[in-house]
Amino acid sequence: MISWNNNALRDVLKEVDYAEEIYKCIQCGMCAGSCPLRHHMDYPPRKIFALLRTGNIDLVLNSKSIFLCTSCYSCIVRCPRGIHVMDIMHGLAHYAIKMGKISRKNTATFGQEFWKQIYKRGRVDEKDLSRRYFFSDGIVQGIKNALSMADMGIIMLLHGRMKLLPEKPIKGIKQLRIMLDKAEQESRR
Amino acid sequence: MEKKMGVYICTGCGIGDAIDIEPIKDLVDEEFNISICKEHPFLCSPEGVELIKQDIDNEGVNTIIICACSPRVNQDVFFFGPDKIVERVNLREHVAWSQEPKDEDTQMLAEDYVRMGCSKAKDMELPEPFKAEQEYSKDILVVGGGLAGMTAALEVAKAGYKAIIVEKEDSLGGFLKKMKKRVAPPYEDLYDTGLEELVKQVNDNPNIKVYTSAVVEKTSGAPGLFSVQIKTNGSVAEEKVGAIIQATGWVPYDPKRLESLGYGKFKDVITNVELEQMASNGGIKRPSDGQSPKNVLFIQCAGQRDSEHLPYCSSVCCLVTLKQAAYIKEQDPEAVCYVLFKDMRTVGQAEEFYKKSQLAGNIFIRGTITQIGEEGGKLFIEAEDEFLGEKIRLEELDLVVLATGMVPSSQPEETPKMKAPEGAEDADEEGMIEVPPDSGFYAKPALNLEYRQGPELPTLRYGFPDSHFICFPYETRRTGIYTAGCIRRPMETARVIDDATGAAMKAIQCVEMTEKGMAVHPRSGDLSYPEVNLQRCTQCKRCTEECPFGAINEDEKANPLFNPTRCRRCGTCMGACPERVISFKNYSVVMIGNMINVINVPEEEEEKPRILVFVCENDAYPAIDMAGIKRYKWSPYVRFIPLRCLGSLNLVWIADALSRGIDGILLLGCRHGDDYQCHFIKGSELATVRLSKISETLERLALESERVRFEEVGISDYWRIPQIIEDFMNTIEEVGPNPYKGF
Amino acid sequence: MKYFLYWGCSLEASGANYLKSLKPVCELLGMEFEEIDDWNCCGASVSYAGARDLSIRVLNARNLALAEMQGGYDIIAPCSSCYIQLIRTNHELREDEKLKEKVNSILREAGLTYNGTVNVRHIVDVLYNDVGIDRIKQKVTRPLSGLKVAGYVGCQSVRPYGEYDSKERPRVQDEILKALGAEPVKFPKKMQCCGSGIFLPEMELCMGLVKDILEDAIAHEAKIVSTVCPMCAMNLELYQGRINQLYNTNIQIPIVYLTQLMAVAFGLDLKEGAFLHMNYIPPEYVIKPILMQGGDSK
Amino acid sequence: MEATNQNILVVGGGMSGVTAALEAAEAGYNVILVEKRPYLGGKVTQFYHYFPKLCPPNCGLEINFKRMKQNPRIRFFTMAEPVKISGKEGDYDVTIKISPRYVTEKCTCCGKCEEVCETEIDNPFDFGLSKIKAIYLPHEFAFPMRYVMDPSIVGTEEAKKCQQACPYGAIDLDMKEQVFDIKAGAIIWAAGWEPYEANKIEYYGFGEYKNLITNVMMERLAAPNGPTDGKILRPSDNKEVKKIAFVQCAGSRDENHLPYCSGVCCLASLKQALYVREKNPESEVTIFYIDIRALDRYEDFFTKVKQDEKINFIRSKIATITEEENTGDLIVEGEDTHKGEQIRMKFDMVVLATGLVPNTINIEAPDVPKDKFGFILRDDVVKGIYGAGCVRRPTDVATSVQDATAAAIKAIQSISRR
Repeated sequence: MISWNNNALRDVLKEVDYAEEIYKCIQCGMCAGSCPLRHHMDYPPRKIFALLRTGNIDLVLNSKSIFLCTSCYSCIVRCPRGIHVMDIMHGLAHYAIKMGKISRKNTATFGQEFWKQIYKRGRVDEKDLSRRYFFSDGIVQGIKNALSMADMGIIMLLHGRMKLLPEKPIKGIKQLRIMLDKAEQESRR
Repeated sequence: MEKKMGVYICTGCGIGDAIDIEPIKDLVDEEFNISICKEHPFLCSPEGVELIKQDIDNEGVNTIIICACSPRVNQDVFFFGPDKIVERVNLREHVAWSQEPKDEDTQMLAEDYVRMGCSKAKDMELPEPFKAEQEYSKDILVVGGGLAGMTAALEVAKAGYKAIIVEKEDSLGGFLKKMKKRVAPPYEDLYDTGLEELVKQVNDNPNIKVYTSAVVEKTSGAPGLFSVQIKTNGSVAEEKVGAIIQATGWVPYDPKRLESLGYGKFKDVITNVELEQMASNGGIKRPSDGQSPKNVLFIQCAGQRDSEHLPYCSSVCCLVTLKQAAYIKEQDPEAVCYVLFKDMRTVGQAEEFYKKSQLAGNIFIRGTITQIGEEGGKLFIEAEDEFLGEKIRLEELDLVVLATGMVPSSQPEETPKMKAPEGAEDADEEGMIEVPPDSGFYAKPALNLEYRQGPELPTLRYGFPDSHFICFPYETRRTGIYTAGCIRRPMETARVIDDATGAAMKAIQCVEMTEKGMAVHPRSGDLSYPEVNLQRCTQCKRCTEECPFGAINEDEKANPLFNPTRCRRCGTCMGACPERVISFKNYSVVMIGNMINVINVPEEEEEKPRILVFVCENDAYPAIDMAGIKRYKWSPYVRFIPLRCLGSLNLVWIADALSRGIDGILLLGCRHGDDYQCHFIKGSELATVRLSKISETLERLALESERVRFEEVGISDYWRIPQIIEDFMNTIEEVGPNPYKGF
Repeated sequence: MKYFLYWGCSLEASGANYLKSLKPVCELLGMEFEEIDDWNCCGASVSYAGARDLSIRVLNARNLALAEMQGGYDIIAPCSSCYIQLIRTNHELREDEKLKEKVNSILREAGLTYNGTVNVRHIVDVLYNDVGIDRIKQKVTRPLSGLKVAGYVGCQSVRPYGEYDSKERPRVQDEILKALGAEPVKFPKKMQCCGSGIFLPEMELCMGLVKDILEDAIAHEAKIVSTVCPMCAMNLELYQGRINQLYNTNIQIPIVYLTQLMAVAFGLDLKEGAFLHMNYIPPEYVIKPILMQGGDSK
Repeated sequence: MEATNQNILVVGGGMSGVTAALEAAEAGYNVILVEKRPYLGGKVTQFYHYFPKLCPPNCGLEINFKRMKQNPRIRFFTMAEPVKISGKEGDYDVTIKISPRYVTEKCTCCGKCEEVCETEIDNPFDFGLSKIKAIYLPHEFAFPMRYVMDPSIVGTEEAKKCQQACPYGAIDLDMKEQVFDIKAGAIIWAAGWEPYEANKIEYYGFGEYKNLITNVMMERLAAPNGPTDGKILRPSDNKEVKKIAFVQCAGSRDENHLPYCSGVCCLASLKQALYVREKNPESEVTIFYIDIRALDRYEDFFTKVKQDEKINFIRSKIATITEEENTGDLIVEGEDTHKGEQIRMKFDMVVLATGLVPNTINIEAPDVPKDKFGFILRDDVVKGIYGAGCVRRPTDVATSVQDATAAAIKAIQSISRR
């Protein structure tokens, strides 16, 4: 039995970009039908929206579906109501991380590390990114992770597809950070 | 009129290749004494037509028998003025294109068709339009002064005719008076009802007369000649009108029957009608404490789409709920509306309004309610949510609105009863049975027609006096009386306006045609009408009972009283009459009988059976034409006789034909039953009923019942024609030749 | 024909063979490139974990503003992820005046402003519409006759802003392949996502996607897969061994960039022009026999 | 043609146009009707049956044509369309263009020309599902009953051969396009609708898969005068269809295509489901839908169809359709939103329930209010030009006829106001 919680959605509407569009959803199922990882989701996107409307936010934030978006844009392109399904899923994942509800740790970590790279340098250093991603659980696990992927790394290296020199920050990194900080503040308005 | 007949035979389109013309010319002369008989290789060409015109001018020919293509084509080409009789003999589709050329049987077939055509032309008279002695009225009575009624009256008036509105309440407006706003195309917003402006327009229009607090007490007469008694404020006024529009609207479904949804049990469970009234009278408040509601639940299909209540969809309730949710948001932008629905039915451009309502933050839940209750002064419900696939519970509801449906004002609260016919199985202890909806005695009083078949319009299921026809939505079973608006079917206001406008069109068209003595749909323009020889009438009442349009009244001695302006000219009365006293100038029992009589019936030894096929000219006849166009082949032993409607089939023709030695009789008519296709409603059904009584005749003649058969043929069933004929031919072959041959 | 080439972060690393082959090919076709000075990352497809939408728009708006300031040529983004982030931002800033105002107020912190005058193009778009099939054909000296190629499009190069091609049934890449003399095969998974940015963290799930794509290509007789995105290329190529382990399959098909095939067809050196040696699964085994037919195997 | 502004011009000779013309003419007004096709009756001539009665459209058309044949107040032109309208209520000048038919009124429909003609063209009446001779009778019930020559053979030997074969001199190969002006006091625009182009819904692959058809094509498959003589066989191999799916809202209720609901597709699919069940008794039908929109008493029809256990309803907007190459079967995928499960089902044939696009006023003409989708609005401000039928809203036949009847009195008012 799902009980309605009328006010719980307020924060979501503030914290998740495009969240107001969930009201437009007619529950047709096109989003899930078009989603590459639909078979691995606990709730299809449209059901995420239906749950949001009930105000049962925790059910949604604990769902793994919100972390399984490959950003293929199919749902956005096809949604008959023009809902930014993908962006809402992204926004929910962002909000879940913020609320400490991380149902897919790897993806959350990888994404956060990715963003940190940008914030740090303005660009992403793939090598550094994977190192940080592998070692996000500490050194022991990191070595395990890295070893499990070592074959890949070696292949890449051998084929000249790994940049050896570390990426330097862009010249305007300071201003970029100011801008990103400001953007984040603005987002919360 | 002194007839001068001329027969013209076309030899084009393969006719000349299929048959010999000379023997036909001979028989025309010898058997019918028609001296003018000409052939032309291309009769529909200007030269061919000129040939005929010359005979008209020089020889005084006024009755023209065209032996060529189907009468369905070239009507304009072979039209020689309203004072000429034209009879068409179909030698193309029914002979040349469907039979073996130059075959003896084909020749006999063609000759019989020419004989039948000549005989028919001989018996036909030019119809003279009916003109009543009384003066015709072209005014239109509109019963009901709501949106539909006012619109109809205004449209009538704007077209230059006078309209009279009879409204039972003390002011115009109907349900519009209760409404706050209207939802309408282009569905971008809510719109004012426009009531005041509409009422003003009606009141200001010199062509419209309004009776309020008034009811129609009695309507007598017929189109063009109606006399209406209007009871108003204690007095009775009388108006003469030409046609009537019934726009008496709808009533809300009785919410007391919705106790399972909490109505009557919880104060804050109200109907959409009650909410609408609250909204237009100062604001929406919780009945229990007068507070403005914060959380409102709308329950869609409150009774609709439910076999226990209203099995149909009320079509407007989805839109109404969206509208009312907008009222609530307008009153309190923080309020939340929930809509529990089965299917959202915002068709057409109204989908936009649904989207708009979603965007306003209203929450739509697909599902079914399982429980409703009260807790701490607030309502709660439990439901199966089909989107979530789970049970849900909504609490803290201030107001629950039941989106109830529309019931036509014609639907009686309780089904009326009538005396059961003898032997009726479903009769109750008092010998009564329920009146069926398609009876004139079913609907609630509104028109009080002085009609033998009942005071009100027959209805379809659920009491809607709507048309049964898809192509002819204004068709009713009482000529000159049209319905408009929600009495026909539940519809939104925009459609009501369109519908009433269309009804206005039909009404003025009816008065115009009636004045000219013409029939209205479906034999539009027909000038013939039934005439009765009362001296020979036995008062058997069959004609008055069977007329599908209630056109015939009865006097106290049960003599039929014909109302030609109510008549649709189907000839059902003619078919019903055992005394053969009803006839049209150009269509009669004798005329068809004589056509049967001229068919050459060969001796038994010749082994050439003869089958007579009575064909509905509206559907089966075109189907046979199409079969010909497709060059399908069928037996040369059949002879088609088109009838206006199988309802005009008189059993005497069957008896006559059989006693002449004709081996079998086939009837091709429209589908009957629930989805009947007969343009005259009951024609094909009546034909089958009559056929069931033919056994007596057959017994008397000691003939097999297989010799007579009815087949349903739709217009698109042309591909079945050869098979139907072949099957019947096989049956007749099994039964053997008619022993009456040669008598 | 002067453009900004915005190659992004991957094309210097995992997608290096893309950039390396693209440059000589485009040069041969008469295109001139300039780099956007001090460009930053587009945010790709996983930044949402750390940032809101506005931050990502700002990231891209900075690049657009820099390009506008630097001459305003059309920006070519060979990486589909870069492409979609840039074109999306551009699209939204052009459509939504309020957003533009907001973003500009942030850009102003760095003395920048963006007026919406720059166009963002995918390399495929430019090759097809600016260069044109005829010109490409003219440059072909070693037609890839009989080479059955699965032209894999994936997602972000056409969805949802790829107005140069159909969003659901794209054909432009195949047209270019045809111009090279190759035979593009029809395979329904042409548009199925490879897992994109979350491949690494969701490897087990995404390997299934890649397996489906590659099996589909192979079932439709493709001998090689061509891509126009470094992410697609890596996901399709690098994990074939693991997929075979996991699913007990035997998939092995070379994955190349469209530009590599162009380099081959244009007669450039297989190593120094097409950089085929940088691919993990050697495409030479498939390509060389084709070239031998034409009497050329340099 | 008398130049009088007492005429009502009706544009479109489908159900709405024919009705509007008849209603006005029978009330005593002169009507000129122009129809783009070579025959009257419009789209419904191609339909097998109407819902909910499952009766043939020709039945009503026959009555209407009969009314027309004997009514001297109506003049009609086929292969004709307006190209320009100017003026105002009560006084319009309209330029009409008539395309050459190459067959004159002398045609008796004897069929000799067709016998000698060898060239075949895609049969427009069957939406290209069949071929027809390049000189042809559009269909058995065509009114006027007259042949028409496809312009593609004009100027060829083939055309001359046809001409020589005609015993009645009815073929005129020198026929030219005619343009002339008429006057009218009011105009009824009843140009009907076109099916939404299914190939625009790219994720379904219409045009690519043979066994993926549209609902209008389904009407032809079911019609006895259709390409399969009324048998429901699938196009790829003429196999009897046993497992069939209907995909509702194929383009409708979709902001990427037609944001509005097309109003009739649910009912059309319910009807077509019955076609299949009746003609192929072993068949199984699945209807994929979002909401079933069977308004008012049409609910009874829905109830009736639901009773057939072999007709399944699955709530899902189908996301993709792919073809199984060796069999031509189609695989549909989507989410069953009732059960919350991903579905993947195989069918012999799939029908896209495509929507209605209005043939709105698209020529130089005085301004007429329209909504944002191009549907013509009827308000009391702009008078003189009135939309009727599906140019006003996507709707069923009965409502179109009602609406056309209403348009007729509006037009009459425009004339009598003068």
